[in-house]
Amino acid sequence: MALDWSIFCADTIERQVQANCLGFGRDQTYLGWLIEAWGQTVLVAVLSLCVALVIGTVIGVLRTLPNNVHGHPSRLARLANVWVEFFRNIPLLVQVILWYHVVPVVFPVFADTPKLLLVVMGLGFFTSSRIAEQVRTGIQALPRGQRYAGMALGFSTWQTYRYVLLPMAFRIIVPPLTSESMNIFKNSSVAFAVSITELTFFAQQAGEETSRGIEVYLAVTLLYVISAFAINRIMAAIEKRVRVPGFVASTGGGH
Amino acid sequence: MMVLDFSFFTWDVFRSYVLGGLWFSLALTVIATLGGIFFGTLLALMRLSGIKSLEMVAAVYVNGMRSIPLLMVLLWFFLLVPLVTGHPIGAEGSAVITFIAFEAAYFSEIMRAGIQSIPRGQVFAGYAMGMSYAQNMKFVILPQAFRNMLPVLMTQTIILFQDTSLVYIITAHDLLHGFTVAGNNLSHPREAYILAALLYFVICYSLSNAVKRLQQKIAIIR
Amino acid sequence: MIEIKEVSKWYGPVQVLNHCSVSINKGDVVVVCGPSGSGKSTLIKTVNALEPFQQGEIFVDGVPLHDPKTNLPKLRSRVGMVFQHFELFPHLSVTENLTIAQVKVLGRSLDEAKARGLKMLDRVGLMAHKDKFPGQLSGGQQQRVAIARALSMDPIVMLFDEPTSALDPEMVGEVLDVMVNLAKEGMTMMVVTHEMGFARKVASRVIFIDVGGRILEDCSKDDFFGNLEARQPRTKDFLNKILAH
Amino acid sequence: MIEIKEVSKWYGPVQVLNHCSVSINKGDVVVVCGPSGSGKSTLIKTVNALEPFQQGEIFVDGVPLHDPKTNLPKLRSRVGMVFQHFELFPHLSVTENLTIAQVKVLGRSLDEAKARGLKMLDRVGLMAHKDKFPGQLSGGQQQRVAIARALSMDPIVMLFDEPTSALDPEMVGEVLDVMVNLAKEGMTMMVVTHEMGFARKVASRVIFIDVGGRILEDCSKDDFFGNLEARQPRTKDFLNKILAH
Amino acid sequence: QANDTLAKIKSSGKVVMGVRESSPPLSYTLGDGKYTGYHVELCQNILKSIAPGAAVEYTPVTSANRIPLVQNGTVDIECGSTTNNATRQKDVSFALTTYVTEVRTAVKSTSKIKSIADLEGKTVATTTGTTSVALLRKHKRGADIKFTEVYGKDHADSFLLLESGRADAFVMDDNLLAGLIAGSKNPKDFVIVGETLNVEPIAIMVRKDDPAFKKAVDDYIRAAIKSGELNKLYTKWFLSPIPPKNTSVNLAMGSVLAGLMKNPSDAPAEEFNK
Ligand SMILES: Nc1ncnc2c1ncn2[C@@H]1O[C@H](COP(=O)(O)OP(=O)(O)OP(=O)(O)O)[C@@H](O)[C@H]1O
Ligand SMILES: Nc1ncnc2c1ncn2[C@@H]1O[C@H](COP(=O)(O)OP(=O)(O)OP(=O)(O)O)[C@@H](O)[C@H]1O
Ligand SMILES: [Mg+2]
Ligand SMILES: [Mg+2]
Repeated sequence: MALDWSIFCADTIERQVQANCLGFGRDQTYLGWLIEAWGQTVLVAVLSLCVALVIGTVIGVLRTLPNNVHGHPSRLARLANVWVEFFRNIPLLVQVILWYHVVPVVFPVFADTPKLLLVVMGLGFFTSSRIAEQVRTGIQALPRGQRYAGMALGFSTWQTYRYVLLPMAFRIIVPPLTSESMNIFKNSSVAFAVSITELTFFAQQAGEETSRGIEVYLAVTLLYVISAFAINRIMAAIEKRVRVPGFVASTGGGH
Repeated sequence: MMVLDFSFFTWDVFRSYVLGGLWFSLALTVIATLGGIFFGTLLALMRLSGIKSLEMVAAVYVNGMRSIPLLMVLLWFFLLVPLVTGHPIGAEGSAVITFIAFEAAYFSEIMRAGIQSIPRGQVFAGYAMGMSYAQNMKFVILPQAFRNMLPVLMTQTIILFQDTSLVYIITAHDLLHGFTVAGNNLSHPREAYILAALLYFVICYSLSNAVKRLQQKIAIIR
Repeated sequence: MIEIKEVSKWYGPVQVLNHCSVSINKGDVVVVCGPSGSGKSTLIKTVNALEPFQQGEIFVDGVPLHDPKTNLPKLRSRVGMVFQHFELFPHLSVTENLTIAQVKVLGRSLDEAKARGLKMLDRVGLMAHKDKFPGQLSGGQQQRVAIARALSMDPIVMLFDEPTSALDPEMVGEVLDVMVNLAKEGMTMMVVTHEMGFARKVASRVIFIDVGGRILEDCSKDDFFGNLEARQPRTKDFLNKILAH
Repeated sequence: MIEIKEVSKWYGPVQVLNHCSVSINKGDVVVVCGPSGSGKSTLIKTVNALEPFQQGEIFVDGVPLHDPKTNLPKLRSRVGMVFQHFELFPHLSVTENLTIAQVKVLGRSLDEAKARGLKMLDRVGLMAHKDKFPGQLSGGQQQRVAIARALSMDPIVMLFDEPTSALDPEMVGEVLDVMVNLAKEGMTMMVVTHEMGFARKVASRVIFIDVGGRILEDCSKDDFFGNLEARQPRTKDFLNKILAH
Repeated sequence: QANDTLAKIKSSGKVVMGVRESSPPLSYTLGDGKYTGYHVELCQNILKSIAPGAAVEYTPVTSANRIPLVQNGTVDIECGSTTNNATRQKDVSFALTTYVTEVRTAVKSTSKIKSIADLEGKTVATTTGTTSVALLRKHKRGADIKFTEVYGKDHADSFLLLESGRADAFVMDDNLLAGLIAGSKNPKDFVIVGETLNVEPIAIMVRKDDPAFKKAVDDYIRAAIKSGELNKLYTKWFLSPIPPKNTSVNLAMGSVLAGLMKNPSDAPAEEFNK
């Protein structure tokens, strides 16, 4: 089957191939639309990632607070548990639909929230529960002695996290955070279900309009792969930058 | 504030709209988990085989799959593969194939981590007793890797179950789809979405609690 | 200086400390030994309020630990502690390890903290390594940095929890040397260790804890090693085992 | 029985064995010691073909290891090996640990394997624990099971890599006792250890490796311990360090 | 690729009908795997006649995937609400037009919107993968009005946007609008307004390059028009109460379709909007 890429240079109204493939100043071409859709994907993903990182860190830290004298989790820790259980046990698609179609109607405070923000909350909160798990795992992967050492030097609980536990925990969880950041890009594709004109929406609509499904899907897939690769490289650069000289993460291996 | 009205959701509605979808979602989850673990383990063994070409193939497959949204993979299999091969696959069939192919990439990473988490000493110990590579894998490494990774494997299965909701894009009849149709036909779409969320939550929460208990049990045996 | 009175502690249903009483005076070097799991680490951690306990009282320099009104971080900053696995902060250089708590907890200026920290680093003989990271040092060196870190907080007492048991045999000596010197200079110390050579050399008292967290012996080192017959059967058994090979 | 001839090995650019030659005869008990990272573990692993080497030759019972045609699994099954961290298979019961290789590698029947395995288990004094899992045993017990596991393959030689260094001090004795008995019964043994008491008791020869993987000493135990002045400076230094406290 | 659908049906003993989930009254589900509607019933009749005895298998399709599915052979005959246009004719074939829809605008009864011109500054909903998306774009440029589009993943979703006030108007085929309104909680809350944006012939869709199959379908339709069967079907689905709620869509046959009843044709939409 021969591929015909000229469709990307066609404008989206008359379907005439334009000399200027990006369609500057004229009617938008499919290439222009594709790039715009990519922009939407990046926007949704990056905003959601910010939300997820901030909330995920807070929730993850709360879940590692030491038990009280009676050996029970503190109230904050229990609240954080509820957050994680709630947001990770409902499919992302359902959460996004709820945010978009149900929340603004049931809770009038959200009635005028921009739709992009609703999607970002859906995707961000969902991912925050998973990042919270990773932050918790990262903190718990540190030797218990590290916390004791911080406390023994007179650090308060907050200082122990700030100066001792979190710096190492974040370094340890860079690999899972990388895949979570890549996930958030991929998961942003469900946003199309609620009217965000991102890449998957483009694939569906443009594929249908032009009947050049293969080309459209190939281009969109390629952009997803490029996005994932970019995230991967960025995180690798971060990992390299924060690498601690001489520190080898214990792999549990013996001699 | 809108008043929600759940009274439309009777046993009859559940049976005629939702039950079939629930069944499909569960079946898809089980089949994709088993298939995914099988092919995932093969991929993991390829990546750890030390044979450059095998490692390459497996790495490209796994990394490629992991950087494309499931939705796109579903669309690829559903729309385009039949177009290229000339053999149609229905919605249900392509859902099964896609999920196995997609999840194999994820399960392979889990199994790879599992195999690598086995202390090198264990590997040496197996060889030191005269076991061959295959025997060492079969009797020493894989049983431990599976056991260590069981909680993670099950967690991935829960995620997989949630991901089955994405088959709406190829109009397969899954759990969410059942609720959506019921909601549209009976004019209570919002309530139907809420009920869907509730049912997903109950299922996934119970499963993840089961995983937690299992994890504690394994921790004791170790 | 330290007063432990009838302290008991449980993990769930399991009792790990059983009516423990110890009193340590200024300049004492108290060695604590006992079988694995007997509660030695737990006991020494309660002294620093790192582990809560359910019954009894502990006073450090007259301050009651068990009182909810006590400012625990402040109290802990006056007690130095050295751990089995060193617990240097791997993401900070040696100098930063030495200064961070001085600056953030004691409120010293960075210059002051550095002067103090490097002085202690010199004392443990590692001045040359001040800009390295913990991962670039051998175990013995890390442990000596950990001791310097604790000392730079000017503690009134030093607690050691098996400071040499995670070390390669050749490095045990360098750490023990530092500790022997410290003891000779009059530092008040409580040391959990199996190194009976160290105990023989500098201990003023030896405490033996049995599994279940009961203190079986609390006597001078001369009594402990010199008069084996007067010891409890469990103690004799233990000493035989660890001195056998 | 074992002939190591001019073996050299590199990890990337780093040389870890440097022209090592050792020959071990039937009934010999050879103790290998040296500082951390000197290549002791590497040397003992090459004997069992668990680590490849780039130069030199090794013969085990006359069979050349370095020959690509040698059936390594078969050869390994005739050499018993005991590791620092025991390396029992945690998912198998003690009895299964003892029998699995006998059945799968030597092709013995399960009954035969059980009889042999339990006999060895009895020999290390752990018959009562035959149905437990490794995780339910103490470190010392696990190491004794590991010895029984190796013995039940009827090895012609036993290799030990720091068999007691991961143990709590009280458990070192029970493992060393088993090893002493084994030596006295005439088993050919190559033992990496820092337990000089053990070496004094049963070693026929002592080998000292320095960092970089060069063998500095290879002499009888009486020479090694009795004639300290004739030793190399590095050896004296090392001995002083580990015997000091 | 099996280009002989009739032979394929005969050999496999089954025929796959593409249907829609929520395109009432043309094609929609009653749950439990049951599908019904004007086109579904028509197709059932067609298949009974041209492929007697073959088991009918229903495959739900969406606006976005129906054409690839017919192309790739998953679906043998699509009985939904597909517009016959020139672009699509490159990929698939259409039977004789059996319904003509006019693309119009649904709004709330309380809304002041009366025509396209009133959409200035408003939010307009439509469904991903339909011709209305491109149509809206065209009008936006032609009339130089500015409005925001939102896209539902299916018609029900788009309607939900209108119902919840997240969109001020919903541009879609009038029959679909009427069907959705009829099925809504309060049908009186919505009206269809404004000029016709486009006239679109709706037809049953079959594979391209299979003239025998298309002819069989066309012949049946021609006969059904003559015998009055089609008219009866129209009355049943557009003018009488229909399941599941037993309300009526109430959409009388327009002049274009009436014309086509006299003069059956499979011309694409472009012919109607010259
Ligand atoms: N967080 C905990 N939860 C439950 N039990 C614990 C916990 N920490 C310690 N224990 C138990 O308390 C007992 C005393 O532990 P502790 O670490 O004080 O012993 P120890 O004498 O220092 O032993 P070792 O020589 O092995 O360091 C042990 O039986 C241990 O299993
Ligand atoms: N897989 C490996 N890759 C690279 N270097 C290695 C590897 N294994 C060991 N080495 C290096 O080889 C040298 C010898 O290691 P080996 O484990 O044989 O020492 P050892 O004498 O047994 O030390 P220890 O007393 O700590 O067990 C060390 O410097 C070590 O860092
Ligand atoms: Mg301890
Ligand atoms: Mg070693």
